[in-house]
Amino acid sequence: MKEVPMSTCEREFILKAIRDRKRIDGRQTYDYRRLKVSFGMERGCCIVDLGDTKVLAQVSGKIEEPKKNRPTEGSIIINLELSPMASPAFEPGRPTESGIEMNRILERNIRDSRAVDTESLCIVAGEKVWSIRADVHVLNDEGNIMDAASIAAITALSHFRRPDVSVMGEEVTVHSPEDRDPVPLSVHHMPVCVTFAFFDQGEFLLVDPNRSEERVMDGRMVVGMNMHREICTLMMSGGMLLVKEQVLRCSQIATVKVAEIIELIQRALDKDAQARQAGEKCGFAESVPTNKITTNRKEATAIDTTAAAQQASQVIQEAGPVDKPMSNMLVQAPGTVQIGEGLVNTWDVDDEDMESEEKEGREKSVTNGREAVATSKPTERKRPVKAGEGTVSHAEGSDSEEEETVMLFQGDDETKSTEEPDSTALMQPSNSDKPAKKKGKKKKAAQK
Amino acid sequence: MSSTLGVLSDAERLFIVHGVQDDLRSDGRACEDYRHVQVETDVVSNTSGSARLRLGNTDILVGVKAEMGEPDPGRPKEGKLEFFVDCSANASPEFEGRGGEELAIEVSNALQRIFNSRSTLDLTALCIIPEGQCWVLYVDVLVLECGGNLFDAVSLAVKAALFNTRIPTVVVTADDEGQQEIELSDDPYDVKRLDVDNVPLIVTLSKIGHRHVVDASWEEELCSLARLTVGVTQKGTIAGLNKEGSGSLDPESIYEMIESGKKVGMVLNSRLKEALEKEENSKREKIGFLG
Amino acid sequence: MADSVGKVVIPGDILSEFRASEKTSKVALGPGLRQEGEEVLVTKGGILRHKEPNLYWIDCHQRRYIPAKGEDVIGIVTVKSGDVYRVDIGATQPATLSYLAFEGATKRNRPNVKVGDLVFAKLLVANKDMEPELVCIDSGGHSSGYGVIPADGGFMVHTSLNLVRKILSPNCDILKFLGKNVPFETAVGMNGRIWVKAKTPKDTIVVANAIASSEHMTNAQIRTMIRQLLDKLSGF
Amino acid sequence: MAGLEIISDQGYRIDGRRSSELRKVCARMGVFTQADGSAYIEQGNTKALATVYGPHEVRKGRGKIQHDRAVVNCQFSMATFSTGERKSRPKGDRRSQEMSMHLRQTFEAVIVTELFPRSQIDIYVQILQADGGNYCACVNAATLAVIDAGIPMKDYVCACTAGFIQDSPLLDISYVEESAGAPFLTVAMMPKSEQIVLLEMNSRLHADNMEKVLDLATQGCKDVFAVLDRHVRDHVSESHALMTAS
Amino acid sequence: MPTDSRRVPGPQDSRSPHWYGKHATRQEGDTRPDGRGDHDLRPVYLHAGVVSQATGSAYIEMGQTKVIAAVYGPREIARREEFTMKGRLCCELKFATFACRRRRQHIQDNQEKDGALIVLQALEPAVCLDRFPKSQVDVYITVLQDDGSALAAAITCAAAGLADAGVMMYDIVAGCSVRQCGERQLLDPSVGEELSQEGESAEDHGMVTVGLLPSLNQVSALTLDGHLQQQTAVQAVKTCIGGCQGIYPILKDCLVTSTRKKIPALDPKSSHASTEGQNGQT
Repeated sequence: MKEVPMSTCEREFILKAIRDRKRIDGRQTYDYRRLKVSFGMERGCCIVDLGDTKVLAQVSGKIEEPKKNRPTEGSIIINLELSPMASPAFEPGRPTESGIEMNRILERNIRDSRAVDTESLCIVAGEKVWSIRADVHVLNDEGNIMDAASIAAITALSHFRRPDVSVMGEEVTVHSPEDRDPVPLSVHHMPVCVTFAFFDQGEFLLVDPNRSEERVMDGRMVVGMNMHREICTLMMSGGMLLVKEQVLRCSQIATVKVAEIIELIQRALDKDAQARQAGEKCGFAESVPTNKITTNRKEATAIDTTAAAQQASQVIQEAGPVDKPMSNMLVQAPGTVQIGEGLVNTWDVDDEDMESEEKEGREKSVTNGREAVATSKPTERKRPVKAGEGTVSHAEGSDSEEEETVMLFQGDDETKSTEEPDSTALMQPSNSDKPAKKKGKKKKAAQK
Repeated sequence: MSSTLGVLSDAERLFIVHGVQDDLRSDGRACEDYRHVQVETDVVSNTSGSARLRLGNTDILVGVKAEMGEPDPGRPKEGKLEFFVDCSANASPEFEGRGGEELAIEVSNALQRIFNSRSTLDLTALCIIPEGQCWVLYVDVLVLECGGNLFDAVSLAVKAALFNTRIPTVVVTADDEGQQEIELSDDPYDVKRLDVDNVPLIVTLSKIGHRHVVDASWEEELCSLARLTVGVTQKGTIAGLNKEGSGSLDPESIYEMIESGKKVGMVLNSRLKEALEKEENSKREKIGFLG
Repeated sequence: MADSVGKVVIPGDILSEFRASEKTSKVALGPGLRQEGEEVLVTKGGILRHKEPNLYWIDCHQRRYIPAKGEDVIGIVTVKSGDVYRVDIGATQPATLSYLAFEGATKRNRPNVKVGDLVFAKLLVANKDMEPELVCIDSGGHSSGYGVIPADGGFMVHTSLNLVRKILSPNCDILKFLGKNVPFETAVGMNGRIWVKAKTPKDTIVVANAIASSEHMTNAQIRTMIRQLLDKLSGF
Repeated sequence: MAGLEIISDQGYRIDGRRSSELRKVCARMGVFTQADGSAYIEQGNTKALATVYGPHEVRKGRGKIQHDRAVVNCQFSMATFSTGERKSRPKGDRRSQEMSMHLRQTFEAVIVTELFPRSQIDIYVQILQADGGNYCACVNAATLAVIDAGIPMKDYVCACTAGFIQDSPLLDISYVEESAGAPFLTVAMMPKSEQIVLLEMNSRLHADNMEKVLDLATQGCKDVFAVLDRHVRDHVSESHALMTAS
Repeated sequence: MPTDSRRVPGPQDSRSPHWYGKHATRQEGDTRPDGRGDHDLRPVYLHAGVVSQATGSAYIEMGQTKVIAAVYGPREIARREEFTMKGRLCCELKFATFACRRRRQHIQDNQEKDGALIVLQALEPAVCLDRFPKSQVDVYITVLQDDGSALAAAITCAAAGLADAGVMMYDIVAGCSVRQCGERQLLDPSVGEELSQEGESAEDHGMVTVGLLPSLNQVSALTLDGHLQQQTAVQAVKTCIGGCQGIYPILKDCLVTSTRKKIPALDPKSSHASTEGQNGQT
């Protein structure tokens, strides 16, 4: 089943936009889409959402006989499944060439760079070792599967706990989670891939291409790196010619990106660990934001309206009455019905003016093209449970049904990324149930 | 032989058939002459024995790797011989992917036929511990170019490779509780050689018109409806026989072909033996494909 | 039955009594409803709509286009074979477009259509048994807006069929309101494809995203959203 | 492999080379008669054989005909006896499919395919003996084979590996150094314009050393280019002499 | 051992017990274990038209060796290759997994592919391929029990099947094999004689199978395994040809009865011999 063909008109337009340093979804050249990492009930299961690209990784372990030439080492097998569910272009059965290439890059990135220590997987040398298998399934392909898969794989591996094993002479006992809590894998470093898309024979460069940009690009380069600025894998093949300087520039950009992504993964892991210690509910069901219509709602993208700050008050007066909670169906206007709590106002404001580091350095980097997409409900929707002003909850994770996922914040108060050259205006905190905090932020922005 | 290499027009076909009638072939040979044969052994380093052979423009590379394995339960006191033929895509675009598999199976069956009788190769020498461990010789044939008469070239190359095979001597020591330990001698020159005198060579006789020719080029193969492959040992015994092709042969011409096959086979065997001995002790620089 | 007009119905609901209009005792069932013996069954989830005198249909959210005769669609030319172009309109099978179906096209003077071009055309033939057929001329033989869409500067957005119906309906003023502020040219295909072209790529992106995201907005919300965009645009 | 030290303290490697020295490269063009173009190359102990058929009409898979350029089709296979451990399948596994894909992409970027629309160029490479740097030997052999077949190319494409062991960059990694787990970089490049056609890196290399290793690899590609160029010129002048003489 | 995902295989390293049994020592003297002379055939039962679905079919029993063949008449070629004026004959030979003493695999191994090629090349000269251009005749042969010279029985059975299918043929093909151990030639050997090792040490030992077009006296299939002197090889081929001529009348008789059954209008009085049942022994 072939994909919907790409008309020359779309192709020409996207290329022209890129030449003007613009992207059709409003991101900067080095911006990632909204990255969300959430974990399942079981240890070792995680879903990564990179924009609309959704990848599930599941790690499992079994005891096996080691290979003859490496009797004291366990084995790590990584398999990337491109299921036809993700896009009409994927066929069931034998993987296509690009599928094989992605598998090989993933394997090289994690196994050849020895991210996970295989010596520690040995139980009885020569006879019994752990064979860890990470299966990565692509659930929805909106471009850049490589990065999402590499993040999902390494996060799942770090999140996985294998049952504890004790050896007495010949006899090996595997302890159930009740009597001995499971042991994590020893992950030395976390290699993550960053994909660069090239246009016009390497003249223009984009990070994290979405599906339409992927179909238009000349070629791509995948750089796998870890925290300590070590390049774990690098792959540039396909129809275009590069010069040395471009390669070095890409690796510098990758260093910055990888640092942020790994920081986010670490935070998500810690958050999940806290949730499990506190005995709270965890898992995908928990991490689905309950207060959003999941079906018809277009992804909320924030509007950088520093200029509109003066008219904030005037906008509030125009707001209509507050709608009722989710329980019954509400007809807002002829032709539309609202099931659920209704849409969320993401009047969030980027209080950081990120200068994009290109030469021309415009004085106000406006995330252009990011129009007021979100249905800016005129009124601040009060959360039905909490009272209004007083809950300036400092740490996001405080209230229980805080969703599991942690957004890659761009303007986040606590861990504002310091002076890195360009900000990842990745995603505004579209978390709907923090109205109080938002209001506070807007005032701060207003004073600037 | 599948006509993968091209198509022959009727005019060419007639020219070749008439030429054969008066004992003159398109490349000037008589009916029972072989093309120029180049053979060189020990061309691939990490094998126990290897040989490269060029018969006309048919190019074959054979590698023999000796590995340890369990003997066949039916023949506990003997080693094993495994043949694997790989038609590389270099030979022709038809062999890309799984294209060359059918021909490869035909060739490996022909080899299997001439090697499966006991008196061809003394396999008991390959046994280390009866019913326990034995040497398994993996004979891998790589067809690099098909210029006709593939079976002869393959059998010549296999015999040369087996002649060149060096199997490290093995010492079996039984330690105290009867556990048998196998030690490999690490001296590279302390090796066993295989006795290949009784190994047969295949001679393919292609019936063109009323006569038969030896060592047919691919054009001549397209003109012949029936072929007889005769396995001949040095002493002239017939070690295998197989009629191929979609035509039939009358008994008289079969006997005649067996006769001339034996004659040519014995000459071929002795010529190969001389070449291998000469190359063995002349110790000159290996040229391989660079020659 | 009359009470469930305007309510959400799901496939399998049985709609019992009908308010047959005075004049005709017949009831017209539109898309999404199926008659089974005496009962009327719902086949598509959505909102039941009623239009005087006796027309009922289900308004559901759908992205896959079912060709209907006489509708305008935007297609992508995929194959040029002989004298027929195969055009992808997002339906089950690609539509055919003859080279004669252009204004002023003759055997010798063929229209300049290349693979990958966008074509704004009307569906001449569209039923479940035959391959859909497109034409780029109206009954009078003039192109009147149909034909090949030039590929310089415009952008096409794939959306759901509901959005197209919404922006084409009279009581939605998004196009008018946008047009007042940002001059742009647009072609709306019933198969959920909207082609937009403004002066600069920046404006085109803004207009395209505005239209694409206005699916669940009321007119008031649309107006505020557009006003914000314009301020942002001015400060760009 | 701790025991085995890759570089002796005087700076020599196991096979006696210095750190920025290529292995001995010898090549021969026109090895086979039936192929349109063929070449054989030996880089140290790595031996590769390449043949080129085409541009010819597309027989299998009519679907992939391109109306504006030729389709390059590659197949990489390793002889079962080429490595120390016998390989059970010469070409089915994932690594060879990936290698075939890289070869195809490399030569799609280099061969001027616009001149032969709706046709197909087959490049088949066979590794006879593998001792590290298999991909480079394949690319260099295929370049010679394509030149031998007379198919127009933008420039030579030469490939070389460069590693980083005991914090000193090494050129042209052999199998022993490769299996010692050292990081190494494979570069396929057009030597005159220094444009990188393919870049591939394994195991961990710090970003700062990246530049040094990349420069060494570029220099390596230029040296390989010099050797190949000399071979091509000898081959052409020799066959030219034969033609004019006879 | 190719892993078979569809069937539940036995334990991997199971081994059939009979390897460990003592082989029946062959008593000397010229008679063979089953009392035949050296040049006698085993009793042959041949019946055509056993598979109703197939265009033509045949079932043969040579002693305990049972083979069944089905022929699917000229039909269009599955994969559209280039146009061929000559028709195409395709042959597939499969030993049932229980056919031999040692269990065979469910998929075709190399030996069966080799056998299929030999049967194909045995039948091809006899069939008028140019009578059905652009189409293909499929012959599927299954060896139900292998008690020696299964290949020869397969050739005869396939030829009878082709004849029963009404495919135009120049001549019928008969198959026979001979086991040479030492100077004795055992015609139509049983499996014990075929695999007996005691003849191995002798100067001449081997197995010859011949496919013959009896009326045209043309050899369409010839295969020899083992080591034989040239004279003994020629002698062995001659005995084989004699054996094929011996089987020829049985083939003729079987086809006569099956044709008579198919075309009852044939005047019953004129048919002299052969009762309705199987044909007799030689």
